[in-house]
Amino acid sequence: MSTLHTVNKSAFERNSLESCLSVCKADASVLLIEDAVVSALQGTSVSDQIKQATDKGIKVFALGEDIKARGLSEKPLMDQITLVDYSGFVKLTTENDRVQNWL
Amino acid sequence: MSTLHTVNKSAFERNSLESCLSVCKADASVLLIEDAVVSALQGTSVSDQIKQATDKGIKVFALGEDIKARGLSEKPLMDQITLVDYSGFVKLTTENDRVQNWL
Amino acid sequence: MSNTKTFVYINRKAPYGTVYALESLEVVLIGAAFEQNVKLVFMDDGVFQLTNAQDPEGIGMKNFSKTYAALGDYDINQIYIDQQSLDDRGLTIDDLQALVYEDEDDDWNEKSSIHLVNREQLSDIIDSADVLLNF
Amino acid sequence: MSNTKTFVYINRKAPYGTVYALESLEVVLIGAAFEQNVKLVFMDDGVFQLTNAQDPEGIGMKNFSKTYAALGDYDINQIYIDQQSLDDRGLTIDDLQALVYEDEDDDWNEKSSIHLVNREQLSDIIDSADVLLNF
Amino acid sequence: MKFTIQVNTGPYTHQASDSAYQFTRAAIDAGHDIHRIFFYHDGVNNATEYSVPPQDDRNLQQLWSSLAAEHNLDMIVCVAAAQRRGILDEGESKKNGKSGVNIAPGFQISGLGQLIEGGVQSDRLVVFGD
Amino acid sequence: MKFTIQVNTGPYTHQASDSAYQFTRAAIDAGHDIHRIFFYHDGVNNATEYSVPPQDDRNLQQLWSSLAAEHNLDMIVCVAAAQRRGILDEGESKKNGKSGVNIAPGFQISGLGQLIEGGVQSDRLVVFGD
Repeated sequence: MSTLHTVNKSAFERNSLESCLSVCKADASVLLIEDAVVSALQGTSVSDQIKQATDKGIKVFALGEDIKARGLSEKPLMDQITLVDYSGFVKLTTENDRVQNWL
Repeated sequence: MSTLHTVNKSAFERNSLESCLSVCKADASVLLIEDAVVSALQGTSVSDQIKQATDKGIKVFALGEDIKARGLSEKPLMDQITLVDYSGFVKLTTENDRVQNWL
Repeated sequence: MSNTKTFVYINRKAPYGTVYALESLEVVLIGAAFEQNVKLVFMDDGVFQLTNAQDPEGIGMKNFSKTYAALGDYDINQIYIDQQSLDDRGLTIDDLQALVYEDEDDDWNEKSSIHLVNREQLSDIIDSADVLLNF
Repeated sequence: MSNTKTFVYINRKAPYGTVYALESLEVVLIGAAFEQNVKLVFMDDGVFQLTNAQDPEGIGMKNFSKTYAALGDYDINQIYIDQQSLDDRGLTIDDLQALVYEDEDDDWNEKSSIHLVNREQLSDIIDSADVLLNF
Repeated sequence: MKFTIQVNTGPYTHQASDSAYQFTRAAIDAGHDIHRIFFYHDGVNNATEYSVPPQDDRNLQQLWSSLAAEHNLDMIVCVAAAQRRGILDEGESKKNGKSGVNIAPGFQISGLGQLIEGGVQSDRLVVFGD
Repeated sequence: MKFTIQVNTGPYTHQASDSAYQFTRAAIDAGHDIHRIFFYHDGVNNATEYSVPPQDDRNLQQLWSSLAAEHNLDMIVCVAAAQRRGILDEGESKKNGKSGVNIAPGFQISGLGQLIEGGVQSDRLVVFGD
C-alpha cells in the first residue's frame, strides 16, 4: 500500500520537497517534475536531503522531459535518482496505490 | 540612496526573504506584506534571520492589515519589527530611493 | 459501503495570500454530501488557516474562517494539525480555533475534532487515503 | 541624458516551470529601444535560464534560450550572475551560455557580457538602479 | 485503470497545465481510461476560447479541445471558479447579463461535486498545479 | 511623486491584485500621481468584464474600473500577455475572428513599451505579483 509523491517546485526555492520527504514512508516513491527536477543534480545544497531519503529506502525519480527542457541532460544527476519519461510517470501512478501531489 | 525591499511570501515556504536579506545594505528597509507577515511572529524558525538583519541596521516593517487578516494581531511580534498601514507603505516607497519587490 | 473512500485534504497554505484555503473549504463542504470518510490535515503554513480572530476587512476580503466551526455539523471531525508546523511558526494550539462535534455514539457529547500529530502520524494518515486533495 | 535611467532586471526563476523567464526577456528586448542603461541579474533559480542545450520539445514548448545570445546586438552587455546561486545548484559558469558583445570603443573586439558577482556586489547593483524589474 | 485529472493553473504562466496535458496523453496511450478532467482555481482559464497565443507557440486551449474531441473526454470547469474568473457558457452569460460567451468546445461548466465524484469513481486522482 | 504600478497576477487566486489596488488607493489618498497601472503576465485577467464573483465578495475588475474612472487612471493591459490569456478588445476580437469582447471599461490594450516608459517617466515603480 505505497504512495507516489510528486513534487513540482525547486527545492532551492520552496519547502515542498522537504515537507514531502518528512512524511514519506520507506516504501514511498517520489517523482520530481517541472522545476523540481533541478533538485536532481549532483553536488547541490539539497543533495544530502535526497540521499538521506534514498538511504531509508525511498525511491526518487525525475522526469526526463523536464530535465532536458532545462538544459540539464548532460549534467550528472545523483546516482540515487532514476529517470523516467511521461509513460513512466503514468506507470508510477499505477504501481503505487495513491498519489500525493505537493503543490 | 537607500532601497525599500518588499517580500510577499512566507519565509517558511520560500527562499525570497533569505535572498532579500542577503543583498540588503545596512541602510535598507524591508517591508513584509501578504503571506510574508507570518515571518514577523516571535520565536519562529526564521526569527534569527530577521534579528541578524536588524542587528546590521536594516529596518524591518510589516503591514498591519495583513497581520490582522491572518488573525495575528494579538500575537507578539518580534521587537525589531515596526507595524505600518497602507499609507505607511506608500510613505516607505517615497522615503527610499527605489523599490525592489521580491516576488 | 463499497463506494465509501477515505478522502484526505492536505492544507499547506496561509489564508488570504492565495485563494486555496477558501476554495479547499468549498470542496470539503460540497464533498460532505457524498458521505465519504473525510480527514483534514493542516501543515506548513496551512496551520494559519485556523487562527483565531482573523479580520481581513482591511485588505478588502471577507472572513471565511468562521465556516471551519461548522465542519462538525457536516460530520467532518477528523482534523489533524502538524505539531512541528506550529512549533516552527511560534504558534500553540491555543492560537487556533477549537473545532468540535457532537458524538452521536456517546449521547451527543461535544468532543474536540482536533488531533495534534507528528510527521510519522501524518505519513500514516496519507497512507490511509484513497484520494488525496492538495491545497 | 536627463531621461537615461538605470534599469536592473532581477531574474530569479527557472525557465519553463513558469513563463516569467520568457516574459522577462520580452520586456528586455522591447526596453532596448528606449536606450536606457540596462543591467541583467541572474540569481537563485534564475541561473538556470542561461543553461546550455535547453530542449523543451518533450514538454511541448519552444526553446527561447537562443535569444539570450542576441542581447549583445541590442547593446545589453551588463549581465551579472550570482556565484553563490551557481554553487548551491552544482553549476559552474561553463554550464551556461557564453554571452558576448562587440565593443565599439575597442575596435569592435568581442568581449564577454557576463560578470560573476557575490552578494555584496549584487547589493551594489541593486542600489545603482533607478528602476528594478523582477521576474 | 480509471483516472481523474485535476488542473489548478491557467495556461502559459505555470507549466502545470502543460504537464497535465502531457500526462493525460501518456495515460491514454497506455490504454487507461480518463474518467474526467476537472479544472479548478485558475485552471478554469484553460477553457477560454478567446486566447490567441503566438503562432510558433502551443495553443493549450486548442490542445485540450482536440484531445477531448478525439477521445470523448469529460472536461469539467468548476462553476464557482469560472464565475470568479470570467469563463462563461451560454447560460451563465445570459443569466449574468454579459455580452458574450468564451468557453471553448469540449469544456463544460459544472459543480465541485464532479471533482468529488471523480475521486469516488476513479482509481487515481492526479493533481497538477502551482 | 509619480508612480507606476505593475500587477502580475490575476484576481482572486493571489492577493497581489488586491494589494496593488489598496496601495494605489493609498498613494492617491496621499496626494501622489499615478502615472500608469500596467497589467502583465496573469495580471491581464484583472481586465475581464466577464467575471461574476459571489455577491458577498469583492469584484476586483469593478474596483479597478471605478478607480480608473474616478481618478482618470491610465490602466494598460500588455497586448502579448492578453493575447495568450484571452483578453480581447474590439480590435483584437475582430482581427482574430473571435465572437466577443471581454475587456472592461477603463482598461486599454497596449505594448510592453508602456511599462518601460512608465519606468522612465515615474519616480517609483512598485510591482505586485506572485
